[in-house]
Amino acid sequence: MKTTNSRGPAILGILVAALLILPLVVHDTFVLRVLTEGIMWIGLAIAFDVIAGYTGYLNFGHGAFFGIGAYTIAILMMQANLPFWAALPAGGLAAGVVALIAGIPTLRLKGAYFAIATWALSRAIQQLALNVEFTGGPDGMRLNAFLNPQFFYYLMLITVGLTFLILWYLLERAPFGLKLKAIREDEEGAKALGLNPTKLKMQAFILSALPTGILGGIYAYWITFIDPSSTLGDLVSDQAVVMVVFGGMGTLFGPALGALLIFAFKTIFWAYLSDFQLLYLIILGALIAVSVIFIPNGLWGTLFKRKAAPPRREEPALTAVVAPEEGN
Amino acid sequence: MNLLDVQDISVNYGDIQALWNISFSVNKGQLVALIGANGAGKTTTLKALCGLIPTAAGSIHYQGSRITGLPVHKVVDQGITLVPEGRQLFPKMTVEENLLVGAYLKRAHGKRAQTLKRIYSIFPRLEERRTQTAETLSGGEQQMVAIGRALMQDPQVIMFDEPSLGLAPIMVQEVFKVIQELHREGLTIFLVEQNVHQTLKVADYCYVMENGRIVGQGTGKDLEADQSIREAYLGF
Amino acid sequence: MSETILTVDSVTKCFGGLTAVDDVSFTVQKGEIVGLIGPNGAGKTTLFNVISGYYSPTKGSVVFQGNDISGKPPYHLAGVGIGRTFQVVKPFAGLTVLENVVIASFLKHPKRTDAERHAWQVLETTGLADRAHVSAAGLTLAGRKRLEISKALALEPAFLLLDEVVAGLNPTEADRTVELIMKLKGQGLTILIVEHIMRVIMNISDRLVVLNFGRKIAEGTPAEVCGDAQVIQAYLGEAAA
Amino acid sequence: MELLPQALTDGILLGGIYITIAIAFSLTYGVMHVIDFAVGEWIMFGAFTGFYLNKWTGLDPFIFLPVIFVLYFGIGYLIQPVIHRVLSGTKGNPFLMGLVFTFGLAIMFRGLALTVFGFYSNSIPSMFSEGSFNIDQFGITVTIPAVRLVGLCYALAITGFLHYLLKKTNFGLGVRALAQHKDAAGLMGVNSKRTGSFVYGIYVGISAMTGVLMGCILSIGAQMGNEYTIFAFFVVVLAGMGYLAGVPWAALLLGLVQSIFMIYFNPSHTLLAVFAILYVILLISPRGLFGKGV
Amino acid sequence: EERNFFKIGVITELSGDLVTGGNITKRGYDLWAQEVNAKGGIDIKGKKYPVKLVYADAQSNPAAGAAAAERLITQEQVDFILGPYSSGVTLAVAPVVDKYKIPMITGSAESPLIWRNKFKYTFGTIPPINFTGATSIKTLTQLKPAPKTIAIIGSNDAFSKATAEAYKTAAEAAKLKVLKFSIVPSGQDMTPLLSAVRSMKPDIIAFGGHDEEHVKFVKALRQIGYTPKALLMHCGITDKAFTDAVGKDGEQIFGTTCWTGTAKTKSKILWPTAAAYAAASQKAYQNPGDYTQGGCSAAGIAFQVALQKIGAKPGMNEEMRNKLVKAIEEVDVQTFYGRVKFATSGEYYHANIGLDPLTVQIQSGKIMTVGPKASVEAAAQYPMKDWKSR
Ligand SMILES: Nc1ncnc2c1ncn2[C@@H]1O[C@H](COP(=O)(O)OP(=O)(O)OP(=O)(O)O)[C@@H](O)[C@H]1O
Ligand SMILES: Nc1ncnc2c1ncn2[C@@H]1O[C@H](COP(=O)(O)OP(=O)(O)OP(=O)(O)O)[C@@H](O)[C@H]1O
Ligand SMILES: [Mg+2]
Ligand SMILES: [Mg+2]
Repeated sequence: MKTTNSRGPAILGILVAALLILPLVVHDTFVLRVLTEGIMWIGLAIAFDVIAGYTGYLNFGHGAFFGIGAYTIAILMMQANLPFWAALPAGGLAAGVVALIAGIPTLRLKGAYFAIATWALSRAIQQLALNVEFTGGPDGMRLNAFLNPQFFYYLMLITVGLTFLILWYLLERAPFGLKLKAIREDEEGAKALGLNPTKLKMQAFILSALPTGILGGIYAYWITFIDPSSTLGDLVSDQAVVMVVFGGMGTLFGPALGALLIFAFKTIFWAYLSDFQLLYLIILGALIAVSVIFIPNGLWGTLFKRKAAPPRREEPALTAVVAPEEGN
Repeated sequence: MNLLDVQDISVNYGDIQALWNISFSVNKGQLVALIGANGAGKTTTLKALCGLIPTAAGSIHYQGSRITGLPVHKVVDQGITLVPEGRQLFPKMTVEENLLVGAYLKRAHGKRAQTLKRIYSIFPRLEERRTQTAETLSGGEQQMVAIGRALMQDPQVIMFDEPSLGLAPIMVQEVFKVIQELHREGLTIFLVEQNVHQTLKVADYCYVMENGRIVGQGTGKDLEADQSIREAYLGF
Repeated sequence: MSETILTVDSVTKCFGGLTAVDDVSFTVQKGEIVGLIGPNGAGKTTLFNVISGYYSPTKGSVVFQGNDISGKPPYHLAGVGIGRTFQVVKPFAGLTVLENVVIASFLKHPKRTDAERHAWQVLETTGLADRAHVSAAGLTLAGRKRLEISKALALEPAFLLLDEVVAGLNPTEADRTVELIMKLKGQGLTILIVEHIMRVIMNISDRLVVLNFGRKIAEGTPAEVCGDAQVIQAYLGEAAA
Repeated sequence: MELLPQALTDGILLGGIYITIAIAFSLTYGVMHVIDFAVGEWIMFGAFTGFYLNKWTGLDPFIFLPVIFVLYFGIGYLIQPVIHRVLSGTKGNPFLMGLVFTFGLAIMFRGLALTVFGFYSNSIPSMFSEGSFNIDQFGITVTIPAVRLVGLCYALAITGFLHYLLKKTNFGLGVRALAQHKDAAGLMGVNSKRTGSFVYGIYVGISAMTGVLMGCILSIGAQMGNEYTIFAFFVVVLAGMGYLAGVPWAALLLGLVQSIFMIYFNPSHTLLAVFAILYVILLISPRGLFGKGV
Repeated sequence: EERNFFKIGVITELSGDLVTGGNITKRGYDLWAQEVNAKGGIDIKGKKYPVKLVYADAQSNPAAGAAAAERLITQEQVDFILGPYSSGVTLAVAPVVDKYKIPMITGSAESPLIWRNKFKYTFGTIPPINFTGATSIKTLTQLKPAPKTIAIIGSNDAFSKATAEAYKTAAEAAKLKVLKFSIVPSGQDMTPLLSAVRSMKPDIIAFGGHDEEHVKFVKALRQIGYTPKALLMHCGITDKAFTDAVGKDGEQIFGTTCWTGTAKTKSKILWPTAAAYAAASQKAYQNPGDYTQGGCSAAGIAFQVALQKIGAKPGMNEEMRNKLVKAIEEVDVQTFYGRVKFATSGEYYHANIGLDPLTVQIQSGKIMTVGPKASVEAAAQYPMKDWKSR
């Protein structure tokens, strides 16, 4: 962990510099588009990890924040005629507000119940979008096309870069991250140390939702078309889970790496091996299953042998009641 | 012949070696105790004996046949059982169900009604609480269930891992009474305890462990007299 | 020394039909160590949970330094100076020993560097400094119990609740923990302790409170309590008498 | 009001379908603590197996239920050790890993099915798909499709069977012990690997049989699994995870909500209502309807 | 770039939720390419240029569709594009092809939304559903004894909902009494809803949905034992897979489409008749093909005709592509699929308005056209035979 803290930012700095000058060198708009999307997934994965990896709450409805951001921007731009720059923060804000409202009750749930409640909530939001007028229902919404690849590349890069920096500061430097981890490890015990889990979880949930909503907004403007199945479906949530678990939970670099590799794998397969499209599903599925068996700590955790890997908790909760005097 | 014969076993937890070439033996009908500081490896030894964790080296023989590497359910099938640290009851099951799971093995299944009666006569408290779920019992009662559950298996060797831990003094006496009773009835007993005073009093023979190694052995009286043991394990 | 720091006033705590703590009252004076004993299931841990804010009392009240704290959440109580340990030690297993303590230090030292410095000091006191960078999951039972105390201490509390911090330790380890507790008392800390090991509890407590079936059955100096017939019958057993 | 009897009937029959989807799933969760994302895919595989057996032999698919059970029992039995390995890992968070593992399996199975079975929807004909019972008395008109009634009976039979197995047999005692404490169960002589495999085999076998039933009542297709996984989750969570006795009630509640909503309210809001109800119930009672989930 | 073949990008849904439709479009495009290449290629001023299809999977996801377009255009440098199955993906792809000025004809997407956006480079061979839906309702109202009431149900996705709405508009125009109009979430068991419908005893039940939902719908109706006088669904029923799945329960179900394998079409390009196309498809896929597949093959033909008209060679520059768009706008040709002619203004901008929508009915397992008059192959069987007496 020490090593990632000191060397990580340096490597990251070089990476960012490279990414910043890239569009000046590469003019292939397809490559830029792929990179733009890859960066977006990194952003989604790290934002997801705030609540999942650091706080220990697996949010299966993460995609809802993305969709809410996308829809907010589409509605503000197309129906209220707001310019993009004015609408964009509103996308993040809307996601944050939903996180706040939804978080108060859901964050009381634990483990699988939280996972499934958030998933049910995201499904309900999707159904809502299908059933109200102002979202266009199943027809979705179209935004005025502004197809400038460099613009979206830089916008995505800056957004995700800033998100990364802010999260990195809050989670790895400031007390906040350590407090979240305390909650992940033992919420009841954390209370005795003066931590207010309800408040901290709320903050984490909102912190996870905000950038996700903004990314959803950028996505909407970039792709120019959104509908309930593509922005409010399971896609974002599912991918985020897979990327984060594959990369390694509870860090920022792990999910980023996971997002990058999985997205690269998908894209290469998709672009250059498209004759084997169904094989792709089989391979992706097998890859996920096998990686879980062989790198249970995620790629980052395995590569960098993190000591702080959450160890196996024996029989959860049950034994605690029966065996008040726990031994080893 | 020794009933239980342990030769040079080692156990690792990942990169950490917890046991280093441990050897000892237990005779039939004996009450043998194992004492040692926290983290010395006592629990690890017990777990290795009954197959809950794998051994890296060495061998364990029971009644002359090798049981090293057998999975736990096969080991207990041979007649060895463990009353684990922290009791490890089945929390949502009633007292009686917990006891009946003890008679899961074929060997014990046939005579379970009979054994149950016997256990209720040893621990009348449990009969009173037979329909209460295990998680709502007090610590001492839970310990009784754990012992009763092990007895339901009709074992020949019964191993205890810190049975007095966290019990009120009156319950500690109770538990030691039961252990001695079982010993008198002819059961072979292997006892791990932190309550060294009491343990040395009841044990026929005793091993001392430190940092994953056996560092001393002798009868209870011998060890109690041993100055270094007194200093290290009896305190005050 | 007669400044009352804690007043437990007719506290009752019920779980459904079960009355785990039944109309218990006592006080703790500043600077003393009070032992809370009683058979298994007597309600000691439950009472701890009431005092530290994990449960709100069904009836009665808890007054700490003059303020009624009944029903206040634990993190609030940590803030006003109540530190506690858990009978079932649950370190933040995924974090290092140092990080575990730093989290508690944040209460009084919001900056990370300050908190770390303070955490080191605490670890020095409790003798865990050499294991600071070890994962908390890798500690032995003795280590975990000590970590539990370290975390409570890092809060810089005025009042400490210790729930069976000696249980399961071998006599030597137990002695070291007792020494630590006495040292803390020397620093002016007030302590309420639950323990079943008589050797320990009789030695360190200024006073004892005895619970049985949720009710207080005796209170007094260790010597007084030891001679109490009811206590012998319910808790100590004949052998001790 | 005249529709009410039919609405209730439809709801109960639909609930029967949900019982069949969820009951075995709940069992594996209760014992192995694995949330199997591939539950829908097992149903799908079973459905296609029934479909092809019927196509090749021309015999009624219900005749093949035992064959399908045995076949998929075997598959489940063989796969379980891998899942067990994931769940008993000492690194990472095994619970999450188990979840992601089965998620991977589900994706893989879907890809396999699309490759092998193609992308068309299909249906399994059966002797029961034709008939229905009509009650037309005292001004009450109710139609009970035979095949759905069979489905309900199947659901109740499976529920009864699992109940018997768990509560009345020594094997069941071992299973329950294993569910609550793995090491302690081992100490009692329960062979945790074999018992786990058995349970998983039973679950996969039952799910596959359920698939045949679904093919007769509704339709089949390589991508059908997802929908069933959703409803299996839904019912199991509503019932309280791993709490078997809650499953029939949760399933019936779901069926009734859907039926009543479709009939008396705006059908387009049915799923919205369903998800909202799940959400609200979880908030009120975080461990399912009866508060008995683990 | 110098090439002696046309490189054509195909963007369609080869995975994800819409994999069925995506693969049907693929068959249509493939069959066209095969047929063209079997004849040596597209004849441009006496020289034959074969065609090569380059696929990009849209994964049933608009973003993937847009990326696919970008890749095909910038990396594969395709000459033009054959478009997606679904409207959603088409809506995301259209701005991209507009930006690069690459013509695209889709053989499938039929949501009216696409055409309202007036994308300059996007065309479609299937008329929008609100254009086709009215015909079937008209056909049904002319049957004796005339139906008076209708219940309309649509699945809650863009296409199915539009279908249901088209039926509703047409029914109201035809003075049918709409007893119930319901949109249901996709993929659900509709039995309870149909129980409610049954109690209203509508003469016609009309349903807009996708393949799998059609099967569920028929089975549900059958299970509750209600036989309306007419059961109308959309084109999904013209696929052989539907009749295979529901068997005799599919008998006498009406459908709306704009092409069948027995349509009375005549053409000089590739397949001379619809029947010839159906036979070719049967040979290639053991399936005579439905209107989506046909529409996709026809999309190829439309390109072919326009290319020939302007004498475009592979590796077109922007000017040439603009010419091509102009030529496509001017296409007016009889194909096996019927007349292909794209609107150049109005709400159907760039959609094919050359076709006459058809009402079909499944009779003895075959798709027979029963309306409008000019295309009738067989008399409509009406009212529908009771489920039980089949
Ligand atoms: N699951 C585990 N993973 C890693 N190390 C472990 C594990 N269990 C025990 N250890 C280590 O192995 C050593 C021996 O532990 P063991 O539990 O056998 O000690 P013990 O003698 O029973 O101690 P106690 O008296 O505290 O119960 C200790 O250093 C302990 O930290
Ligand atoms: N959350 C709870 N729900 C229901 N009953 C409880 C709960 N917590 C404790 N109890 C019950 O309250 C009683 C008192 O328990 P408590 O843990 O306070 O005892 P204790 O005195 O600490 O015992 P020990 O010495 O064994 O730790 C017991 O009967 C226990 O089963
Ligand atoms: Mg131990
Ligand atoms: Mg206690």
